[in-house]
Amino acid sequence: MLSLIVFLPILAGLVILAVPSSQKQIIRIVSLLAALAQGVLAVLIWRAYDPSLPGITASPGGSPLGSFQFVEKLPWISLKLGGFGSLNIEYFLGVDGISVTMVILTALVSAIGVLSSWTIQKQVKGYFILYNLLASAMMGCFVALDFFLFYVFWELMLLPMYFLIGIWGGPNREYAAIKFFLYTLFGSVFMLLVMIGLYFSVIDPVTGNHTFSLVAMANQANYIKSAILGPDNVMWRYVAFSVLFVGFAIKVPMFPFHTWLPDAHVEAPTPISVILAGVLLKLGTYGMMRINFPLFPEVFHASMYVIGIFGAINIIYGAFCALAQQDLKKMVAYSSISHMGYVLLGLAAGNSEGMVGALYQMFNHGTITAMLFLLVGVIYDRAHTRQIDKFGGLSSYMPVYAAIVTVAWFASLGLPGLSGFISEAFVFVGAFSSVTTRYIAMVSVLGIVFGAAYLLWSLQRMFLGKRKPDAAYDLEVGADGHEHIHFHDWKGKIDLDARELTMLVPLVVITIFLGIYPMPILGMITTSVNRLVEVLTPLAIR
Amino acid sequence: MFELPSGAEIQSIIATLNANLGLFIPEIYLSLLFMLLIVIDLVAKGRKNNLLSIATLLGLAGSIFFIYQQHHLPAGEIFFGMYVLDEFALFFKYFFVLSGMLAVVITMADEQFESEVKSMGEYYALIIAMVIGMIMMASSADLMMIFLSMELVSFSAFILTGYFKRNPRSSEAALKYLVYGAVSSGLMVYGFSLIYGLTAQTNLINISSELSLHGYDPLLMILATLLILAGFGYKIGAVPFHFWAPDVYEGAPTPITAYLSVASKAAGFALLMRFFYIAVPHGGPVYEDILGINWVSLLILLSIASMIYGNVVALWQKNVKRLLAYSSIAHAGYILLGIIVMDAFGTQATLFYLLSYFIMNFGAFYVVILIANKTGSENLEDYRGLGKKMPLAGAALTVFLISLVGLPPTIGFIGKLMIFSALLAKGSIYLWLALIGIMTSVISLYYYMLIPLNMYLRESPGSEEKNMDPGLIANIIMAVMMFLTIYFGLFFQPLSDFAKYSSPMFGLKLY
Amino acid sequence: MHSLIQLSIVVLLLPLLSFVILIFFNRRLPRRGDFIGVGILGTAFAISAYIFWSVIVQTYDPAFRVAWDFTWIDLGKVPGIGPLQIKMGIVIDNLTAIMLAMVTLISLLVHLYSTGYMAGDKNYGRYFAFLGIFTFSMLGIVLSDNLFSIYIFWELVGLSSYLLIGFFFEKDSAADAQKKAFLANRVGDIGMWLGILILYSQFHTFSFEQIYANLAAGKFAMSNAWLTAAGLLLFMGCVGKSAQFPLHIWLPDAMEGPTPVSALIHAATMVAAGVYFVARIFVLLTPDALHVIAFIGAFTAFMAATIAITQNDIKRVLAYSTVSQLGYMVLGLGVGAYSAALFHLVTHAFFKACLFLGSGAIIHAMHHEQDMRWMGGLRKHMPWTFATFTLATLALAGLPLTSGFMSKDAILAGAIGFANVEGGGVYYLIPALGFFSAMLTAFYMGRQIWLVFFGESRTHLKPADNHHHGHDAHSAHGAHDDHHGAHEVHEVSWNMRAPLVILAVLSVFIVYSPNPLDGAEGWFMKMIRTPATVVGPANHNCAALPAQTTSPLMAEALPAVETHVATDAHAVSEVEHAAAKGEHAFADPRQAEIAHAAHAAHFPAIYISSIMVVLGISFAGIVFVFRIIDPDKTAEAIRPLYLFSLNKWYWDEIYQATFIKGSVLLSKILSWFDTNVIDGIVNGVAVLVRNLAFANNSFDKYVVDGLVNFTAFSVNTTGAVLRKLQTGKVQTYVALLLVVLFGYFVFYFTRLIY
Amino acid sequence: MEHLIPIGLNHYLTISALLLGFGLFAVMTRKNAIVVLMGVELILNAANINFLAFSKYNGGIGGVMFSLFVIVIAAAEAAIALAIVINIFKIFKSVDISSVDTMKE
Repeated sequence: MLSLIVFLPILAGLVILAVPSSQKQIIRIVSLLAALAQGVLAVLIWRAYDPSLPGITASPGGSPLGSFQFVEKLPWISLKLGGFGSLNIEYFLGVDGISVTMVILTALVSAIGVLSSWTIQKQVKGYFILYNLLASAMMGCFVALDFFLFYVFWELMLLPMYFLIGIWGGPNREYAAIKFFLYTLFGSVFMLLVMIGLYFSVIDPVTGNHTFSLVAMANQANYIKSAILGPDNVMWRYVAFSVLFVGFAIKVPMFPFHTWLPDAHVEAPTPISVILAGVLLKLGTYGMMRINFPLFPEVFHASMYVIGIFGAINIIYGAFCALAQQDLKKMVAYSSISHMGYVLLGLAAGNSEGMVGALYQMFNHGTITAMLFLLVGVIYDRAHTRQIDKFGGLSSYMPVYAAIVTVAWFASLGLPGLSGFISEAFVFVGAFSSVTTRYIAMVSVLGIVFGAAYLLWSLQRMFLGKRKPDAAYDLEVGADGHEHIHFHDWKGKIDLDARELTMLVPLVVITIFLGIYPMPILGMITTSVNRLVEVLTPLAIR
Repeated sequence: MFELPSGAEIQSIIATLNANLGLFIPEIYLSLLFMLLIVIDLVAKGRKNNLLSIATLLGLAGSIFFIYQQHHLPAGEIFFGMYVLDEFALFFKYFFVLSGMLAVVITMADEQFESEVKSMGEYYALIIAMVIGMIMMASSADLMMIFLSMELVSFSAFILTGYFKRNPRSSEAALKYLVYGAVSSGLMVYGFSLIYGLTAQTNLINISSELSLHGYDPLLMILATLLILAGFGYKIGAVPFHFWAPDVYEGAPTPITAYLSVASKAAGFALLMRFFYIAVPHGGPVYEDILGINWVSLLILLSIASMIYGNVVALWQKNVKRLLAYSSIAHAGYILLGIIVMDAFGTQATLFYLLSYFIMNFGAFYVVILIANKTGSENLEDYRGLGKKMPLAGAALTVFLISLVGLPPTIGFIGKLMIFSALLAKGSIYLWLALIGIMTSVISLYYYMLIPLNMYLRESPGSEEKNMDPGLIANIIMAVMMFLTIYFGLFFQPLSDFAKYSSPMFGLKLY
Repeated sequence: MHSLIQLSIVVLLLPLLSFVILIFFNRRLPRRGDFIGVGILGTAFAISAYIFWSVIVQTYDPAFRVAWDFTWIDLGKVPGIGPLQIKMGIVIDNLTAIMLAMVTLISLLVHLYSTGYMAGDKNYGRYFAFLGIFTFSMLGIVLSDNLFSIYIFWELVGLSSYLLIGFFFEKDSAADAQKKAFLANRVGDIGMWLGILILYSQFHTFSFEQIYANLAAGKFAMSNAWLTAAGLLLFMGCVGKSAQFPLHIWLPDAMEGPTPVSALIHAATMVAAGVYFVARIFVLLTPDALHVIAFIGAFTAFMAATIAITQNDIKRVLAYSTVSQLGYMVLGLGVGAYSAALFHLVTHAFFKACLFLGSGAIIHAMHHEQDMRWMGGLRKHMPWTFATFTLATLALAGLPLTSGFMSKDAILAGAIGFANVEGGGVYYLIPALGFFSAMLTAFYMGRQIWLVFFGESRTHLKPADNHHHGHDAHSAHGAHDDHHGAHEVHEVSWNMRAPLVILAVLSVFIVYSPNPLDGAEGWFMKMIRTPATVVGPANHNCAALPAQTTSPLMAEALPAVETHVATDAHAVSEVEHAAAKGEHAFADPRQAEIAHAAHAAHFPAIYISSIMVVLGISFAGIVFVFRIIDPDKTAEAIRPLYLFSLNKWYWDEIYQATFIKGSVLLSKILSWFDTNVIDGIVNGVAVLVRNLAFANNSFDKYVVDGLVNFTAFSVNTTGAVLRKLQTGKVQTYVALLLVVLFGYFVFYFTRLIY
Repeated sequence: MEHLIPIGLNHYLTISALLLGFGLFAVMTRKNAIVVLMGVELILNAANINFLAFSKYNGGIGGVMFSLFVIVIAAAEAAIALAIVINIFKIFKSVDISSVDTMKE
């Protein structure tokens, strides 16, 4: 099941490989079908998932497999190493409450991404092959339970992303692409060292060999005391934790490692921005929840304060930078920096409310930011500019668009009744309840105001008031005597057309529904998160 | 003063030789192939047909059979300790024969030869000669044998480098290669002579036992080690013995560049490992600390210097061949990491890395040649927009390059993984080395990605619509190599097991 | 589930239904579906009227309370806490019932009124949809039984007020105002949110009942300072919503919205929600917190009154009077006159709504002329409006026989009593400010009445330059607006008149109390009793009878004692009632004292306030009617003061200069920092490298652009330096080789020797 | 002739060291490619002298054998070298080894 959902896009990519590149429509449809199939599988998984099973094992002596679901565990590679028993790498997939949420999100966002890729005209074949490769890699990251496998998927994402930004991107795309590549690789290579170090420090209780299994690694009882990352080797454990954290923080992205994000977003084509903000950023925080924290619980417990401070910086700093942007897309990019700050803050809280909030925020940010970038793309397609000052009074002329924008914007600023609010609220509840991050939370609350500030301001400048003299569109009085606008060289519908609606409406519905009744998602994640919190609390406190 | 041997002794000597000849069949076969090729050339009057190349391919392929025969033979020395036969040697025999075949294949693809040279006569013969030399390098256990085989390789390499006689760069490369090679091998021989003076032995195993038995002057020993290292280092092209490499790689015919950068480098490593693992005494109570540490620290310096220098300078290259030359210097540094570890795992990692380097580097050079055939240039600027014109070539080159960077799911990643695992398996003492390796590999990403960047992200200046299809066979070969790069990146068990099987050396007391 | 609960849920959801129908289908419906909005609200009002009837009239019980809740979010078994659920729920008690009726009634009236006022607007349907969602959220605030849901609906009313203020979004002023309103409210909300967090972090629940029970049981682990802080932070929510100082600035600008909206949201209901919320959390406010609240209320009342004097826009005068009246309510809560404050809330809701609708009628008739200077003489043209407007004005000014008189008087009495109990001194400032503002209120309302209704029409005096003042309000009306000077002013139609009448009627004393002088005899103040504090003597200096207060049962037990006292309290005469009120059992002796003193100060309060009101009105008469003092000359005479008041104490300017400019500047700085420092190490370095001599320009510029950070820079420079070693001369190579060998040899040699 | 010191191992070693030095010096400084190659020969011969001296000193035949092979190799090397140098002369019209530096950096 999981293998299928992971490798479906790659299969689609192979099919596309066979299609002649002139048959653009067929190519699109093939990948759309793959994405839809993925979505169906995701729904099946969601229905079949048993929310009562926590996943990782909390206490020493727990089952070495944990209680993951849809587990697929095949021996992949078992090498004889000179001197060192054997190197066992397993093809080990499985989901718990934390990853199943992300699986659903990934399926959703990549399906929508395919739809929004419909307008891509340049080298369609190559585009969709890379796109499908990317989709598979992302999905793989979320379901892999073997560190080696995870790392393979993790690195596999970089190359398609590099090309997708670099070939189909904006004017300054080469710079953005190579910057993204170098940044993220820089983060992940150190992960490689930590991975090896962990491998030599952990023993699989069943086979007695060293193992890459994250489940075994998450159980402190499996560590060799004197090994390089064993309990005795405190310094190296701290180093490893920090290195891993930086690796993931670059993906998040966390201040001060965030500068690749605005460039990447501004240059990337709309669907790629959607994927990037919707799923890729989540991989950073997901990695923290899956690998970074449970493997080094005591280090995490010692550094909650630092993480919280960085989260606060992200929230406030991102909000302020967004406030200053003239480019709408850049503003949205900074806003997602700010929103990922909430995730960091919630994780730093280290208690259930905070972690649930963080995970839920990951999901909601995925859907909401996807919506934001799609909307930016809509206006960019028409006006060929994203300068906020080039617009004004749009809501008179594009009512549907304006309505959806309003929903998305308010969802992004955390309005109650929309999903973003609940996650942010839980993040704050958790962060405030934990003594460590209480004061940090009190500071970060300012983020709510500034978030509202930049969003409302941009909303006013673009949609309210009247047309600005130097606006990117003209007014003309239509047959019915009302004023209409028309964009230069835009033949399509002025307001949203059917394709754009099919992309946006589901997201709007999800946002509203999850804002009113969050249990469909929360119900799945709570058990696992509670267990995670148990694992993270040192035995002394537990 | 030396009394002549008696008849009985001569009898026994001849008997031993006859007995040992059986263990020498592949080399003999290859030598016969060498002469055969010359004869064929004389017969064919250097007409430009593929007869020679096909013959070479088949001949080399045939040799694999004889090498395979040797698996069941017991490891041991022959010719009075001049020469050994063990799994380690067998590994390199396969390695060199295969690289010889690939060199031939690449040569067949390279159209520069039509324009540059009239007759391919001795070209293939020399490739065979190099194969023989390298095989002997990998399996020689005596200083004299080492020297002879090295010179055999070097001389063939000199000629092959200068094979484009009317091409100034080729000739210049040959000259530089010659002078530099001659000097460093001269220094090496001088080092040999010092060791001979210290131990009165030329056989590695005896040298080792002599050294650990009686003492020696550490100063003299380090001098000898340095001089010998000059010789080996020049073969593996590690900093600071690398200076010849960029110029030679740039000037030489591309197939030869690939051949040198993979095969003769590997031969150098084989020699290095055998010499230092066997000749230098380990674990001896007294000398462990003096010599054992010294040469390891020397190698550490070499590897750090190579990794940093190679990657950093490569950032500035505009010529793809030269860029790959610097990258090969950097890779020498990575391979040295595996040797430094000094245990079975390290050896296994080194051998595996050599295998991965074999596939990806030959692949890269092959694509470079195919592109040069069409564009007639190896400059980065001329790679613009090639991604659309030669889709398969572009994709293949990209795969080889990310494999050279060491990104999954390619074989290069596994190679790096095993090297770093070997380092970390030692605990935290070599962690800093691993860190340097990691950092430099990040740097390397940048210049490797310059090539796909030019191929895909930029439009070609002139939109001349000439046929860019490299042809069916070339495509197939590219596809196969690309597939192997990825396949072995995911299922590397067979290669790794083979490397493990080949790690033991005859007379090795290290592990 | 109690039947009342079911009914209240229906009431809650009906407006939402109207929103959903109208937002999607209004263009397909006849008359843009306004009848749906009115009809649904009518139903809602009918049901809540029934609830009111059964709660207040039938079961005449101060302690009446039914609650119901359901699990909204289940966090499972949380480590360290155990099973944790977040519940949503509904509570109905007297206060709720009254608010329910009030909100639905006013909303219904405004719906009805709007059918006339907004007729012909191009977004007519959307307007009613927004009214629907507002009513829904407001009812949500009224009904919810926990802090979390209150916060949710709190923000939702903020949203609907945002949408309605900016209803004429083509007007930049409207767009600015809506943003300002939302942000000011957000500031208040984060305070409220932090307060909620403090309480949650202690008890892991949002429910009022459990929080109070825990507090009463003394389970609050943090220091009392934190508790006070919690109270004040929660109060910040009220500061934002009820436009108290220092967040009052948004309310006057909110008048950019349609006038009925101002009546509904920014006069009657939403702004009062802040007061309602403080009443809900009254029991956890520590005395210190209460003091702060009292002062803020008093100051707001005074400041707004002074500003209202000089405003010329008819709606702005009312807006500031609203702020001032809200100040009264907050003051009342601060001084512990709980029921009085809520009483004033209700009375004010009716007469202020009436005033706004009246002014709306005037503006409508004047074709969106809002400046009082160009009005006048409307008495003859609009008799209905005149009558109702005057009545409501009297109520606002607080003349006897009006509802406003009773409630305001009760608050002021409480203030005096409070000052007495707290030992005078600075505390007398509070009643003093209260009384002075009463006078100012009378004065500016008198001024307004005169300017609008009496004298001769001054429309022709209006200079042309600020002609457009009210013009572009309605794009729809803009068409026939240009020649309004000659246009005949006419009375508004019935659907706008009826609400005025109803509201005016509701401003008469008899509705609330048989005795025009004492609201305390009315059903309202009998039904709404000051609840027992849960933070009382435990941390109050005059700690008496701790045993009583520490038991959580106290809050329940006391009203029980209460009931029989209350039920026969109609008959008993004033004095006995005083006795009854004296032993009106309070958990907290402080509350008891204040209530007692307040009762004692009842008549003095009446006297003083009446005097003040008379003074105010007569002064207005002197100035504007008989022109004994020329207002303009006086304005000139005290110009600084006049300007100070006219410019609203310069609050907007101050905030503009400090916070807004500040944060925009900061954002500019930070984003500069982001592009030039953090990321700009990239570009700056790139330039640097380009200029470095050794870097010949031929190399691929992306080497430079690719430098992601300083390491990359050093990497490249080292590369640039190292590659110089590759001279191309083989002899150099040999030399270098030997240098290296010899160097290491020497190094080793020295190491060997030492 | 007893006043002469008997020639010992060290004398030979000194000679060979000097030869090595001269050889390296020639390789590094001479412009003419031919002379450079002669320098290389010097280096090899220095090694030869060592081998012979040690062989004599230690007794045993290995050193002698080695030096013989070195001589042979040197001859072969000279042949190849001369061929290449002639080619260089054909192309660059000079045998100035320091002028052959078209490829650098």
